[in-house]
Amino acid sequence: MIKETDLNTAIWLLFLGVPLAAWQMGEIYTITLATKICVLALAGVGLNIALGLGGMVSLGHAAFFGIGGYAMGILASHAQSYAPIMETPFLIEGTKSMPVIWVLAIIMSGIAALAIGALSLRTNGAYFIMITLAFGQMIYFFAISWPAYGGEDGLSIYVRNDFPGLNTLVPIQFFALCFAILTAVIFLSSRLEHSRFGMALQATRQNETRTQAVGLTPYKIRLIAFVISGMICGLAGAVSADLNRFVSPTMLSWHTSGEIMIFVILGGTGRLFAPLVGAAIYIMLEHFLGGVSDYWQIFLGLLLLMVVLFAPGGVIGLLTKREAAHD
Amino acid sequence: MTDILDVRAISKSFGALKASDNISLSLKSGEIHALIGPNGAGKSTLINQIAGGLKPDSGSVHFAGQDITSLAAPARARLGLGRTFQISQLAPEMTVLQNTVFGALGSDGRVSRFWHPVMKDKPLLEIARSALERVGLAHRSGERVSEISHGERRQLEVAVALTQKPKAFLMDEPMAGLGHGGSERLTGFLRDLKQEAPILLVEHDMDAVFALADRISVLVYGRIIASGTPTDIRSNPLVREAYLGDEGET
Amino acid sequence: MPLALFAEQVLNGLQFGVMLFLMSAGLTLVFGVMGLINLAHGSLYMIGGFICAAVAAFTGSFLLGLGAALAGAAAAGVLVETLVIRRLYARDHLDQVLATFALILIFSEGTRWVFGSFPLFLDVPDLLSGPVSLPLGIQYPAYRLMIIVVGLLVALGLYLLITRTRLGIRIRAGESDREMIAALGVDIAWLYTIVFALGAALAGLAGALVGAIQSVQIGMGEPVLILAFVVIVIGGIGSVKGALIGAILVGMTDTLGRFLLPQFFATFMENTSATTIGSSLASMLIYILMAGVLIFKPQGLFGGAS
Amino acid sequence: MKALKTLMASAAVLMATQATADVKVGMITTLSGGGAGLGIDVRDGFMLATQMAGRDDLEVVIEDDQRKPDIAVQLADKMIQSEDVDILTGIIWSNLAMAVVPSATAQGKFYLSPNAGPSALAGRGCHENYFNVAWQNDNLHEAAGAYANSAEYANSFILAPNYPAGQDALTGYKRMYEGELAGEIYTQLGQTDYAAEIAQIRASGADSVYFFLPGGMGIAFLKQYAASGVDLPVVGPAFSFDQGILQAVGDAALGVVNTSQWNKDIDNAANAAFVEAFQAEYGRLPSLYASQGYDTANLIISAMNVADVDDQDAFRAALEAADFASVRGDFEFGSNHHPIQDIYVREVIKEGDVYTNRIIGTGLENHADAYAADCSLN
Repeated sequence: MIKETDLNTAIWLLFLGVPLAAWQMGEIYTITLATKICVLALAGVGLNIALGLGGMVSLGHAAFFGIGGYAMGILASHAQSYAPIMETPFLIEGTKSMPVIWVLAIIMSGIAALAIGALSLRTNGAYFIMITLAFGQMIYFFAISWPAYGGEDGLSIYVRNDFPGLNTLVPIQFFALCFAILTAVIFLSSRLEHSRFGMALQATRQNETRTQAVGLTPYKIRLIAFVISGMICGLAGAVSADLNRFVSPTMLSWHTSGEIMIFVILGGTGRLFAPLVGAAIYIMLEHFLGGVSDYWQIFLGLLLLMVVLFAPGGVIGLLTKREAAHD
Repeated sequence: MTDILDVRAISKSFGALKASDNISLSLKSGEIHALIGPNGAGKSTLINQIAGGLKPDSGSVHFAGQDITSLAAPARARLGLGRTFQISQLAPEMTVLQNTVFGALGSDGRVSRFWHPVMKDKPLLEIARSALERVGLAHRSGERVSEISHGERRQLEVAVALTQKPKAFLMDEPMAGLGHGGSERLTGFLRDLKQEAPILLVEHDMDAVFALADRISVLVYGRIIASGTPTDIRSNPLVREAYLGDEGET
Repeated sequence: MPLALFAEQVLNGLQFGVMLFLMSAGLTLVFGVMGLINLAHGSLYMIGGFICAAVAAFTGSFLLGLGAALAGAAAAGVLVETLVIRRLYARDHLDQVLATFALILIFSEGTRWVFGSFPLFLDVPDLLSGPVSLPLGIQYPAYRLMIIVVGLLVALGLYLLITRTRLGIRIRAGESDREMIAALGVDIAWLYTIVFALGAALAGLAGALVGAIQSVQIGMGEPVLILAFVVIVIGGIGSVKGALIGAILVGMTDTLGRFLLPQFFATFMENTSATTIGSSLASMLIYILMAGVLIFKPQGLFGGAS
Repeated sequence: MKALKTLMASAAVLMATQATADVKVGMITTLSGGGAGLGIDVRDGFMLATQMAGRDDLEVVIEDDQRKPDIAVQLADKMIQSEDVDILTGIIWSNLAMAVVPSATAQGKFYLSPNAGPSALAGRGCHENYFNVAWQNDNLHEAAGAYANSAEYANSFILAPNYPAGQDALTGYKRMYEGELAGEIYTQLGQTDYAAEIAQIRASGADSVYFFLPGGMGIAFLKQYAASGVDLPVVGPAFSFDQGILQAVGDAALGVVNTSQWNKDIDNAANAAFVEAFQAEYGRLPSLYASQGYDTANLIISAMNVADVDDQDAFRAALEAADFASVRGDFEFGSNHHPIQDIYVREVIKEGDVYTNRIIGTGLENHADAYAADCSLN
């Protein structure tokens, strides 16, 4: 059977190669699709830390994804209209600089994850799933009804934000940027997985009593992981908003949470490259099945059901035949 | 000899059931103090209150000169209360070595390190390897916990507890399911270990208890009915009475 | 504020709560007995609405429609349970969430395929159309009163079922110890199917009852599903009593919040912004209630001790 | 359906061979999920017009946006980047239009809106390549406000969901309405129980009710209102009384007054042909949305008759002329490329077993939207 590390390398090369080939052939839309996959995979990598390593089944990660998106939307819209976000007690101006936006998106989603996590992690199991779902919906309804930033209409940013040295409106350049971020974050999450913290997180998933007995507090470990996970989703949200040049409450809806979770599970929960593989399969299915039938979501549903029932290790699990990291 | 662990008059009720009824208990350095009693006597409840899983309704628990009654389990572990469980509590997907390293990591406490691989951390590895050597499990380092035998898991639990360099051990039926040879080996090991840190031992294996214990306390219906040396306990009429119906089982 | 208006709003809150209870009872029962978290519960609600509308349109009888909705949702429940759900009991919550999410996709688009993309017609029966007069001069729709009565009867029925019948004894045994009742020779697979079908029938009943005053359309189950989650988190997962109390609490909070918050803001703000801000906050109110409950009782009001 | 598949297939063939002077239209609309009925109507109306015109130099590529803004944006990217369409159309919802239109027009494509008309795109955000064939969002609400004046309502109770289109709706009503407000309520988007609101209406002492609650929300409100025993006159925009929805509301809607720029009984040859052909092709009565899709296609065809789409200025001028037989009768574009048209007042009636509308008057004549002055196009 294929070794997982070899498979990962192959996947990585494929994701670099296809858009480059498409660029050569002038297939611009293929690059856009690949960029979308990268961005959604990034959110999946974030969720995978909570879900795969930490065993926290969160149905509320769309909240962090959306908050990242809105961080971008709000900063960029103020920069476009030259109206400061606030003047008292101190002046905050909007910005069109991606790095600055990313930092703020990460901070804002991290704060939200801290608040939601601190409450939700007091519970576990099914309670946790439902509570994260409910908090996500709370933020969703708030975003729809709060008129300041477009409500349900969302916010349009007519031009992509700036990144030093790049023309982000050129699809292949923006793809390269997203791919670089994804690669960096996957690398970071691999370091995290094997670090002291990663060991504590995985041990906590496997046996909470053991964690307590060695003198560590599971709640704190989970909360830190939840915040890191939320921050990555926030970054993904900001980049995704830039890809679409648009943010809206849809980013916050529980269907988005479900989809991010599907990416992770389709690929194989807890595996490093699962989100990338899962997102790629999902987006391609959406792309091709949509042309076959108006009722294509039935087939998507059936396929998902098959994966859950018969291939619990996801696609990477099928290919490597290593037993699921999570059971 | 000083008291490392001092349980002072704790009580705990679940509804009408008095699981712990005004229990006082101490553990001095260098000793093995065995806690015995028939099933349902309230041993698990008592252990849980000492380890931090349950809070007593009244009374207090002191450890290494500090009142730990309101501390949670992890904080008690950090103070040096090492623990093994009645049913093995290990991370099943991690290897034997990883579980031991995790123990060392816990007592080291510096968990918020996100970058360096923990399995290349020399000090932690050293602590872990020497603990595995001591329990005789070094040759199984690379196995996943889900693959090793029941007896090996019991050894591993002791090894993990060792990495924490505890001031006292709390051992809940370490002999259970070990078989005759295994029990004997562990008996010898614990006899040496008590010099390092005293052991509060809950055990059903009466041979081991009477061979090992310096003191024995007998718990029946949530009360300590007798406490003393093995010889005292053997001849105590109350103990004989309490155990009469249960002899076969113990 | 006139007392009659306030009393009518309390009645509305009660009615909304009772409707939420019908949804939550099945969800919480299925969780309590089988440990299954079922996102597709909202789809069963939708199926109830659609079957009732279709049968009522065909036969001209709302009552027949209601009966068909109950039977149809229960049948859908049995079908789904035997084909899919029973493979999930031994799985973790993650697999359950994903599989039942997939079921939502299949049910929603499948229903659209069968019934088309437009909402269906379903109206209250003539007998119950129009208002009745209550004390304090309240005019209250007869049909809504009927929903309150039906909901409370279902609550009573469930209470009797669980405390007084053999099935109830088995359900309670199933909640506490699965191996035990299997060892006692109870056919556990059959028990699970019955409990799931019961939950499905309750959801279908709710969908049909509510469909008559709201709208029978694709996706009608999802907002209710999320509210039902809030209800059972507040009440304590697995507790039917908790579901009843949680449902009424959520129903009251939501209705009175929507009613009172904008008025409260209007006392010190300009009218239009008071109504927008008031209703923005009102839409978050039940989640704030939930967070409040969790701070003090992480297992819900009637959940088991941790 | 069959015609559609053929067209899509021919589109695929043509894409492979490249380089024709044909007009290629990308339609992004909602074909699955909760709001699919509207998108299907727009598509069917549009395709009916192309079929009736028998043009084989008009290709249409159709994609389903699932009512998700991000999907709509992706599809627009795809249409522009890989399908190389000349014209985009089809979007139903304002929030999706806000996501797609600005960037599509900025990339030099025409966008013809068959339904959504957010105020931002009518005023400061207007664009020379953006045309709205339906209405500016406020229009029908303004007509309702005008109708309220003529019906001598002096104390209206108004309600809408708490989201931008809802806020615009009530603003539009208040812009024309001259009486007092007995109450103003914003409900939650997607809310389906209106008992609390109806109780407030009853207690408010209002003499009339105006509501904007699209889709299932409106169905639920009307049924609950009818059962509540409150018998104040109700006025709404056409969206809650459309052909697709009306059958689900039933008797509760009978006699309710609503405002619309189109109805199937508007007396002109184009409309008669449209209503007949639509029923023959699809076996159901056409809706407002179908009429808008139909007009959109005919507008494109009229422009194709006089200009080459590659000559953008000429094609734009041809669109501005709006020289086509609208099913609404008179139709012209204002300076901001939004319609100047009559908005009618309709009443819900029952024809045999089918609920439908008939026109009982005109709410606003030759009405233009309120934002044209903010638009820099002239």
